[in-house]
Amino acid sequence: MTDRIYLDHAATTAVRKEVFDYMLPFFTEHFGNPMSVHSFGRETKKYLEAARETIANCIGAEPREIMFTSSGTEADNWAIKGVLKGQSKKGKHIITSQIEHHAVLHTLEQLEQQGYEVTYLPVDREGFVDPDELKKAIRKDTILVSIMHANNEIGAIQPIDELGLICKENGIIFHVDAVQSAGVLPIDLKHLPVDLLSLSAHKFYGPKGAGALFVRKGTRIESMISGGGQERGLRGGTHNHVAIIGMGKALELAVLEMEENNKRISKLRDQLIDGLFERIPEIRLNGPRGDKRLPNNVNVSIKYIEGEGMLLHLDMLGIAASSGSACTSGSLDPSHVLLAIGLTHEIAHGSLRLSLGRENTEADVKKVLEVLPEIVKNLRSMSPLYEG
Amino acid sequence: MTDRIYLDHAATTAVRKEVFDYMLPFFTEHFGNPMSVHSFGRETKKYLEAARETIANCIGAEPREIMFTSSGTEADNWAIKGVLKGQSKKGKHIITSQIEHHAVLHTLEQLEQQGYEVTYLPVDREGFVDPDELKKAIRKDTILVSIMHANNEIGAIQPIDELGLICKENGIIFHVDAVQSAGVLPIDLKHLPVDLLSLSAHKFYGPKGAGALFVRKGTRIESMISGGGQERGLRGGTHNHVAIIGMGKALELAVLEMEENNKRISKLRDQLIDGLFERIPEIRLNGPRGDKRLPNNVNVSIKYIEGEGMLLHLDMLGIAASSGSACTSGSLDPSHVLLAIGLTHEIAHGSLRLSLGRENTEADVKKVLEVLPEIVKNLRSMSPLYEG
Amino acid sequence: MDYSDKVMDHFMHPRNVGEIKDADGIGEMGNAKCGDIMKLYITIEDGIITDAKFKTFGCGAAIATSSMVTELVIGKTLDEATKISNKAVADALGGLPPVKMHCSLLAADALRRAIYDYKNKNGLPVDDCDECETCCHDHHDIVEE
Amino acid sequence: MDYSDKVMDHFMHPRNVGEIKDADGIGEMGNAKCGDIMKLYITIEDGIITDAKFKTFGCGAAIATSSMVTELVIGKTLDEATKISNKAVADALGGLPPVKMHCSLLAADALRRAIYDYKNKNGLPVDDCDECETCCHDHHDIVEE
Ligand SMILES: Cc1ncc(COP(=O)(O)O)c(C=O)c1O
Ligand SMILES: Cc1ncc(COP(=O)(O)O)c(C=O)c1O
Repeated sequence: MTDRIYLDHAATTAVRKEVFDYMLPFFTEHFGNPMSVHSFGRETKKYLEAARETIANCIGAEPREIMFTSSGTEADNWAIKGVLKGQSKKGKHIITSQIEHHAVLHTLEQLEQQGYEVTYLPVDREGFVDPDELKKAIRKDTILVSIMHANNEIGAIQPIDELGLICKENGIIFHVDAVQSAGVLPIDLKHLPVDLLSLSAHKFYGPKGAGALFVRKGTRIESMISGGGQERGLRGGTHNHVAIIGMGKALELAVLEMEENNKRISKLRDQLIDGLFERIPEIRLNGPRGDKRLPNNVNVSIKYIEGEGMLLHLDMLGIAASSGSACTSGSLDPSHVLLAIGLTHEIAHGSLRLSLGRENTEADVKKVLEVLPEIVKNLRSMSPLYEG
Repeated sequence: MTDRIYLDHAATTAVRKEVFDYMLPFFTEHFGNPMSVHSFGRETKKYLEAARETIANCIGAEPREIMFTSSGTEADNWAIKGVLKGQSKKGKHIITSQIEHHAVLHTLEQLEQQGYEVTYLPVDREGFVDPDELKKAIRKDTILVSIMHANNEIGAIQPIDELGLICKENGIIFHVDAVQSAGVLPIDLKHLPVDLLSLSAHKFYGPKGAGALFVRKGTRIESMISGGGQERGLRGGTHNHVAIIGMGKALELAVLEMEENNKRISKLRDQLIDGLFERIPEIRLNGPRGDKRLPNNVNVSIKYIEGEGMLLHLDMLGIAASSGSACTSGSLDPSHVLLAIGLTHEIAHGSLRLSLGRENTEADVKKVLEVLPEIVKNLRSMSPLYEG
Repeated sequence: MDYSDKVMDHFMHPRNVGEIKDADGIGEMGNAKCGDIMKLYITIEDGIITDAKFKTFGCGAAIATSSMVTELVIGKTLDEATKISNKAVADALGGLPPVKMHCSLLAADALRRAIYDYKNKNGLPVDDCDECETCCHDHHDIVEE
Repeated sequence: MDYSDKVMDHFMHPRNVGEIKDADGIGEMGNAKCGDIMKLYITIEDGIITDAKFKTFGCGAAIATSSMVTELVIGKTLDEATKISNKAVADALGGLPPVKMHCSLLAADALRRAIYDYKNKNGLPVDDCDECETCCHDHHDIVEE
C-alpha cells in the first residue's frame, strides 16, 4: 500500500508530519477548554490565539478578523447567510458564478426558496468570470457577491482583485471562497478588496475539522451557530483547538514553502498535461493553461468514455484520482463546472481530475502517463460511441 | 504539572488513550475523503460508517438516524433551526426550559427576533422541569419542544421520557440535548419518545470536532450547513472522519464502562459534597441529590464570596474547576441556571462547579476538602458581606 | 464506490465485449447525456440465445451489469431471458450500491429491447415493452436514499 | 482569565485588607447583584492619606485593584489621590483583561467616594462626584469587545 499514488489533493490532503507532531500534545495533555478559567484552559487558549495570529499574518488580516469554523463549507454557509439580515433594507439580490463549490451553490439555492434572487454569472470556455459581466449584473438591490478564488475542479484562478473593486465601488459585500487557493496562492487582504473569505485546513495539509472565515472589521455578520461566547459570541461551540492549532501550523508552513512548492508542482502539472496530450488522442484540457491555473490541477476530458471507469482502473493500480469534485462523486449528473465551460454532457462524463501535492514526484507522473493511455484504450474498445 | 487535578469534566475531557491510539492512523495514513472513489476514500468511509453504527447501537438508534456534526452546539442549532420549515403551517411556538445550554437558548433568542414565540418553562428549586408545566404550555401552534437530558451546571436529570410522551401525544417534535448525559446515562431511543437528540464527543473522552444529531426516521429536517452530498445531502462539509471515528470508539467505551464508572464516581461526588458541607459553613448544594443528579456533578454556592476568586486560588494549587458553565465564564452575569433555581444574584456569584471524571481519585477529593475551606476562609475575611 | 468483488471482476474483466455483426436482435438503452449507454447484441437459434455481446459507455457498474447480463442470457430461451429482472442481474453480481441500481435496470431493459427488436423483425407477437424507453433520469429517480 | 503576574500577586497577597474603625472616609461601590462590592476606608492627616484599607467581594481583578488602589493612595495628598484614574490603577497592575477593566473603574470610583465622604463630613467643598454612583452595568458596558 505504501507505493500508492495519491492524486486527489483537491479533495483532501494528509496531515503533514510537522503539523501532526505539533498537534499531538493537545489531545490528551493540553486538552482544556480555552474558555475555562484555569491552567488547562489558559494553556490551550494561548495556542489557539497564536494560531489565530499566524493565520491572520498569512493572509494579511488582523487576528480579530479571523473566525474559526469547522470547515470551509461552514465558512461559506456562514459568510452568505450571516450577512443577509444586516442588508435586508437594501434588497435580496445576490450574485455568484456558475462554477462555485456546492457549499456556495446549495446555500444560495436554499435562499432562493426563501425569496432571495440569485444571478449566476457565466464563465468563458477556460472558466473565468468576466468582470464586465459582474458590472452588468449588479442592481440597486444587490447585497452580496460571492466568487471563488480558484476553482476546485478546473483550477481557474479568478480575477478577485478586479471583481472586488467593482463590489467596493458599488458598496456591495464581497465574499471569496479561498478554500482551494489558501496556502497555494498569495492572499493579501490588506490590499484585496474582499470582505469575507473562507479557508479550510484540510486542503493545505492541516487537519480536518478546522476552517476559518475572515470577516473584515466593520462587516456585520450574524451568528449561524449560536451558543457560548466563543469567537466573540459569533460562533458557538467548544473550540476544536487541536485542529485550529494544526491549521495555524499548516498554513504557516504552506505559505513559507509556497513559491518553491508551486514551482516544482506546476512543472509536474505541465509534464502531466503535455504527456497526456501526446499519448491520448481526442482529449481536451479543462480550464486554462499557465499562471491562471492552480499549480496542482490537471483536468482533462477523454472522449467516448466515462470517468468512473478510469478512476476504478487507476485505483486498481493504486492511483487515486477524481472525476469532478469529490463531493459530487455520489451524484449522477456531470459536473456543473464542466457544463458551465461549455462541455456537452457526454464529454463532461469523461472527465478526470488529477490534483498534485507535496508528496508527488516525477515518477508518479511517469506512472500515470504509462498506465492511463492503456486504460483509455481498453475502455474505448468497449464504448459504443468509439469508432476506433 | 503532572499532579494537577482536573475537576472540569463538564467543560471538556481529555481524549482517552484508547481513543487517541485508535484515531492516530487517520491523520497521516488513512486520510482520504470518505466521499472519494478510490482506496483512500473507501478505507476511511468504512471506519466512518462503522462509527455511525457503533454510535447508533449505543443509543438504540439506526445508523441512518445518526447525522454527524462538528459539535454539540451545532447539533442543537441544527435540530432547532432544521425542523421549523417543515412545521411552518402549524405555527411558530416553541417550548424550552429556563436552564438549557446557551446553544439552545441563544438559538431560540435569534428565532424570537424572527417572529417565533418561545415559552421558557421554569424549574423547581432542584432544577427539574415539571411535566405538568409542559402540558399547560402546549398550544395548538406549538411546533417544537427542546429540553435537555441532564443539566451541565447542576446535574439535574430531567424526566425526558415523561416529557417526550406528552410531546408525542400532542404530535409535537421533541428535541433533547443529551450532550452531558451521553456516555453517562443510559439512552435507549428504541423506547424513548424523542425525535432529535444531540451528542458531543469531547464530553465523553472523545475528541473535539465531532458531534452528532439523532434524527428519528420520518422527522423532516432541512440542512443548516449545505454543501456536498455528505450525510445524505443534509450536512455538507468534508467529514472530519478522524474525530468521528474517535467519537465512535469513545462512546463505545463509555457505554461499556458506564455502570462501573458511575458507581465509583458518584461515590466520590457524595464524599465531596458531604465533606464540603462538614467543613464549610453557609454553603448550599445546587441541584438535586442522589440518582437524579449526574454522577459526576458537584455544584455548591458559598455565601459571601465570589466564584472567580475560588477558581483562581484552586488554580494556583493546580486544581481546575469552574464557576457555572465554562462557556459563560467570559460573561459577567451570574449563571441563568442558578437564577432559575431561585438563587439570588449574590449567592449565584459564589458558585463553584466541580465535575469529576475517569482520572479522579479519592486523593483528589481529599485534596479539595483540604484546601477549599482555607480558601473560603481567606476570601470571606476580605468580604464586606461577611460578618464572620 | 463500494463495489462487490464480483462487480469489480466483471468490470476489470468484462465478458463478451464487442459487437455481433449480424445480430438477430439489438437493444440500446440510455444516452450519453445521462452517462450510460448500453448496446446489447444477441444471436438467436431455435428460440435460444446462443450468443450475446455488448458495448457500453458508462460507469463501473454499467460495464459490470452489461457483462453479467450477457453471461446470464446465453443459453436461455427467449421466455426465460425476458424474465431476467434487474434484481437478478444485481444479485448475480453480489449486489450493487443503491445509487448504482439504475445500471441493473438499464441492463435488464437493454436485454428486453434486444428481444423486442428480434421479435419485431421476425413478426412475432411483442410485449408492451415500449415503456422501456425511459430516460436515465427516471431510472435514477427510483434510487432510494 | 489572563491575569498579569502583578494582578495575581495582589490577588494572592492583597495589601491592606481590613477595615479602619474610625475611618475619616469610606467609599463603597458596586453591589452584590453585580458580583462586585468594594469598600474602601481611608485615614487622613493634614490633607494626606496616611492609611487605607479595603474589603472586597468580587473577582480576582476586583480584589487586586482594591489592593493596588490602597497602595497607590497611601502617602498621597487628597488632590493627588483624586487624580488617580482607573487607568493608573490598571497600569500599576501591569494591565487588566478587557472584560475586567470595569474593576479598575470600580476601585478608582470607590477611592473618589471615600474622599467625597471625608470632605462631605468635614464641610469641605466637594466635586461633582455623584455620577460615581453608577451601577456595575454601566461599568460593564464600557468594556469593549
Ligand atoms: C448541555 C450542553 N449542551 C451543549 C453543549 C455544547 O456542546 P459543544 O461544546 O460540543 O458545542 C454543552 C457543552 O458545552 C453542554 O453542556
Ligand atoms: C472551492 C471549495 N469550497 C469549499 C469547499 C468545502 O470545504 P470543506 O471540505 O472544508 O467543507 C471545498 C472542498 O471541499 C472547495 O474545494
